[in-house]
Amino acid sequence: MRNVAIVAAGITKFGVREASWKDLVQEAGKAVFDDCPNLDRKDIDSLFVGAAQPERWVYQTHVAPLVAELLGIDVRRVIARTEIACASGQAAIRYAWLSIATGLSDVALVLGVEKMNTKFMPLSQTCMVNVGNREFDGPNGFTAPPFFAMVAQRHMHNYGTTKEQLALVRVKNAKYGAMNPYAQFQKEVSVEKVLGSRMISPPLTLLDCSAMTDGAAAVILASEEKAKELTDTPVWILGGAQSVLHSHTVNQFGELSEWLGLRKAAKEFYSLTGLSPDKIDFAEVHDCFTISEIIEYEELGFCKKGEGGKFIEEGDSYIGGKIAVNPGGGLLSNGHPLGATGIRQAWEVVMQFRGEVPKDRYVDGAKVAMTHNLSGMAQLHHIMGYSTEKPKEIKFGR
Amino acid sequence: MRNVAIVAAGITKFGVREASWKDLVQEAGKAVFDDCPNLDRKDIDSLFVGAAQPERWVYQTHVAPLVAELLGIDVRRVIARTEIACASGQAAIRYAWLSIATGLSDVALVLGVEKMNTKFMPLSQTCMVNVGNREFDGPNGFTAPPFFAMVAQRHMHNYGTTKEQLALVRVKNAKYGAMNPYAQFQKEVSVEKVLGSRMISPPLTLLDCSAMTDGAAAVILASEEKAKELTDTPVWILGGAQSVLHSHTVNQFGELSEWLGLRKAAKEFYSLTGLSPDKIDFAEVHDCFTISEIIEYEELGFCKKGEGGKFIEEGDSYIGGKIAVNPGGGLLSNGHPLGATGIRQAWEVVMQFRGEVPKDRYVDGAKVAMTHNLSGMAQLHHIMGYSTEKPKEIKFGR
Amino acid sequence: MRTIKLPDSVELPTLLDPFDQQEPSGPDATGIYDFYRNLAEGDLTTTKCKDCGKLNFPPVIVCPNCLSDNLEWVRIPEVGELYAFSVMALGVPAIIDGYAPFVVAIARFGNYPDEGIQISGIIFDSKYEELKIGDKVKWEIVEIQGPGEKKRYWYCFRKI
Amino acid sequence: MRTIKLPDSVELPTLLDPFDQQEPSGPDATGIYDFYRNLAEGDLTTTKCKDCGKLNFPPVIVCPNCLSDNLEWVRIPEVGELYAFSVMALGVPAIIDGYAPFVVAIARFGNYPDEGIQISGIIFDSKYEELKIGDKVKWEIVEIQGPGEKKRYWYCFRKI
Ligand SMILES: [Zn+2]
Ligand SMILES: [Zn+2]
Repeated sequence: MRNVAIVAAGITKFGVREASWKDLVQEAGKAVFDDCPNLDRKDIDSLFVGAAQPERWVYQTHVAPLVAELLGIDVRRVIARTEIACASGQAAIRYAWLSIATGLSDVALVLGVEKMNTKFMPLSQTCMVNVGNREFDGPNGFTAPPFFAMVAQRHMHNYGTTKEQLALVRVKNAKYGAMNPYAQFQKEVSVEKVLGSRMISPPLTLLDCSAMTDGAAAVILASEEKAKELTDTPVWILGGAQSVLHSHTVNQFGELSEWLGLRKAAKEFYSLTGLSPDKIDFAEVHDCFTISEIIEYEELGFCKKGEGGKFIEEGDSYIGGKIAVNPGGGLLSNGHPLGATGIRQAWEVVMQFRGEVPKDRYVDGAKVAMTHNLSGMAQLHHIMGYSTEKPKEIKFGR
Repeated sequence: MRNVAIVAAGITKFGVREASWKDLVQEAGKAVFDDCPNLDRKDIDSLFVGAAQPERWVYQTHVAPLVAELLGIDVRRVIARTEIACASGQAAIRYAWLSIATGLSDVALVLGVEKMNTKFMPLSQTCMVNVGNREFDGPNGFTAPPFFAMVAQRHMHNYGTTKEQLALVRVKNAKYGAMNPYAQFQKEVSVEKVLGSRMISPPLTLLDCSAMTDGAAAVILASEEKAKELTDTPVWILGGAQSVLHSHTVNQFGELSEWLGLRKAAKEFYSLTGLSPDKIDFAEVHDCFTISEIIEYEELGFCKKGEGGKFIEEGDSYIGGKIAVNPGGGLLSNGHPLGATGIRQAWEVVMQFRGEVPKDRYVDGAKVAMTHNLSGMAQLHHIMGYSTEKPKEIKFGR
Repeated sequence: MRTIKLPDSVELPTLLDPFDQQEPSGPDATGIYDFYRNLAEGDLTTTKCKDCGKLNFPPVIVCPNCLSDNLEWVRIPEVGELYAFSVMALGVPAIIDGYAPFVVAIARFGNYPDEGIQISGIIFDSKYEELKIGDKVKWEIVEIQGPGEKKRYWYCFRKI
Repeated sequence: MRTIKLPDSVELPTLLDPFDQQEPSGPDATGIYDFYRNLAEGDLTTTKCKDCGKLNFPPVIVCPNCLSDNLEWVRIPEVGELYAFSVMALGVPAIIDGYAPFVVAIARFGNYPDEGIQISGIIFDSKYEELKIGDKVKWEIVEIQGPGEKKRYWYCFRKI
């Protein structure tokens, strides 16, 4: 199997953008190609698009060839769009990795994009009802905010986690986001500000939640041979695991504060890559809500189960703490354009490894990173690993 | 790289079904598991779903975990839904193949499904406008029937192809479809019947067109080691190529009668697999319209360019002719539930190789097959190859 | 019985309507139509596998545990326990947006997970502040009026 | 000028409206708003790359040929040639379904492909039987009225 590296990364400003879906694609495409001056676009043989719901948000499907046309790419090996809701971007990277690892593709563009803001926000928000089971949980208004609010309620109930601890996650991520010029929100906030912001779904306030965001991000992946021609700073893919807990509907969730799917995904990830939390310099994790990051500390093994609140309280997830979590500002600061988020995380890894981020959010000397996405109501968890050093051998299976 | 085989296949009846999207998933799931009695469902580690537009047709997204829940599958490696419009099913098979080839997955379920019929057919048909560029070609009513009608017009203009020749494609596929109990249309038709049926988009009549169809199909893929445990009649994947002609919008199509993307895809496919048309026992190709199959004869190299009409006229694409094309009845007889079609073709390959089809549509002793899908307005072409014999080595790249 | 009135002016419901079409036959038919028929008759029910005994929710046509299609309809116990709850204010399907904000909850009925289920539901008649984990709730039927003369049925929770 | 009237009763247009929102600013803004502004002023235009000279259609904000964003708006020649045509009867976007059946065509303007474009368009004023490949056609502007007071613009073809 061939080693695969990210050789270039590009991103648009995230936010409520005065830009169409196509504008975002073109911006991210230009950014990633500008990041890869040695590349002849003719060498791109494959295109992997991450997109969640263009069918509803922008009334467009069959989006992969549209991206190809907009960016002048002449695909001759693999092309498709990947959807797994909030993790669509990471899943697209995974497929590009597999395709290059086998030799089917040599150089691939992976582009994630979502346009979620329109003048009709109630309608755009309606489009989130169908991420869960729209026939059974949809009519009950079961979208992410009330669901993650219940997760928070159960975690507080079972482990004594406090609203202040939740707020501290936002405080940390806002601090780093304030140094990220591409983030939707670039302002530091205090615990008081988080607690005092508008109540969305109690106990979660507005600042406990990530936003509806427009944005796109892109990376170029290449085989080892091609990577050498294209960059001096390849970011090697270490592989990844992925897990679903046999759940889509509320009935299958069991106890909301236990994310057994993530626990299993982490175990598979560590087993396949030989990594453990102490060998990881930083993690970009899916903080769609503050409570998510707290549970992720626990299930990813950064701390004991139930001690996620304490972990942030003691500053252990800051840069310089036990493990730097979301030095890019996370979804809370960047916003969460579904198809782009997983690729934005990969972009952050590339920038960190190159040292091309502001000093105060730079994880000095970072060489190993993990990225995590959940999708939907945490029904699924997805993890990947990256390193500055080329892995000797990648373990794909048992 | 590991060899990969299809070890089981299952299908629902295709048609205007009195069944919901979820019903179709459960039917196809039960069928494929019933076809694989040696399988412990716990061994399925990955799930690949092919689906084009559940967001619009059934108001549901994040469909992969829903399929997992409905079928009691506990994914621990790879899961996502693949969309590339009409070729979503084949693209899902491709990803499963890559994942098993690398060793990331061992046993994978690939399920394709589409529910296109509702009581509000104008609305369901509206959902096809966004397969092309909905902003520029959509407002001009540019869906498949008028587009393929123009393709036919140009082919007739350039090569003298006749309406009767188009009709003969339907006659052949209806003959085989009449022997396929899962097909939407199971009735033989005459040339006169085709020519006299309701005009849809001239020169194409109703019987020149495939239908809006509900249906699902599923296959189980396994590594060589696992395949041996699960079946005595594995269907080996020979690999495939895929090509896009830098086109999404009408402006990039060039001359409509030349499908350069398919010509290139075929060249890549033959080069990667070492096959040529004379080594292929039968082909399941994407006859979304009669004209499509005629152009496919040409671009796949079954006959010279421009002689596709003659090819069917002389019976060369019948079983017993130069190459059997669509012995399963094609999309014209089976109907075309977008996400399921590519997997229905794989199901047909399995049934043919096992000899589990009626005698008069059986390609006696078939050992090698190719499947082809186009997507959208023929913007993309996708090909895969299958064999009863395990390939010594699969060429993934150059 | 609580009533939700959908606007008549939405002419094209399937793209916007969060409720299933709930038809026994035709292209919108659902294999679990009995669930809706039972709702119309006042019962919240689900399927139980006669082969392996597994209780499923949502109801299914094939048992995900053993793949049997030998299923029976069973009534969900009327009284359950509030497991978790919050408030839904944003992102409500646009055509029922006028009913927000409301309490969204998860309640457990029967002996979850082995012989019971955990389901979501709206609580219209209590405020968030009036509820606590462990409260007894019962399900009750909701009539969905419209579009036009159409009548459909759903359920919600009420604190008792 | 031909007029298409959209129904006012569709309250939620973005899911059903095949026409772009065509806004110069705000969350529905499009980087190619000048295309729509030019339509409103009577001109069918597209972008041409000032760096590599490539003419694109649809218009873009980044040249797919050389990635330059140094683009200019150019007018599409008013008269072109009918390249292919058929009839659209089924699958018309539901809110303009009342206008079907109509002729759908592809016409070439300028010297395609190097210095011209090939675009789709509706022909309202000729029947299928009255047309043949090679006919001269011109583009003309269409006003899209509604929903509400909203006015937008599009184009169609006419045989000359
Ligand atoms: Zn059972
Ligand atoms: Zn240029």
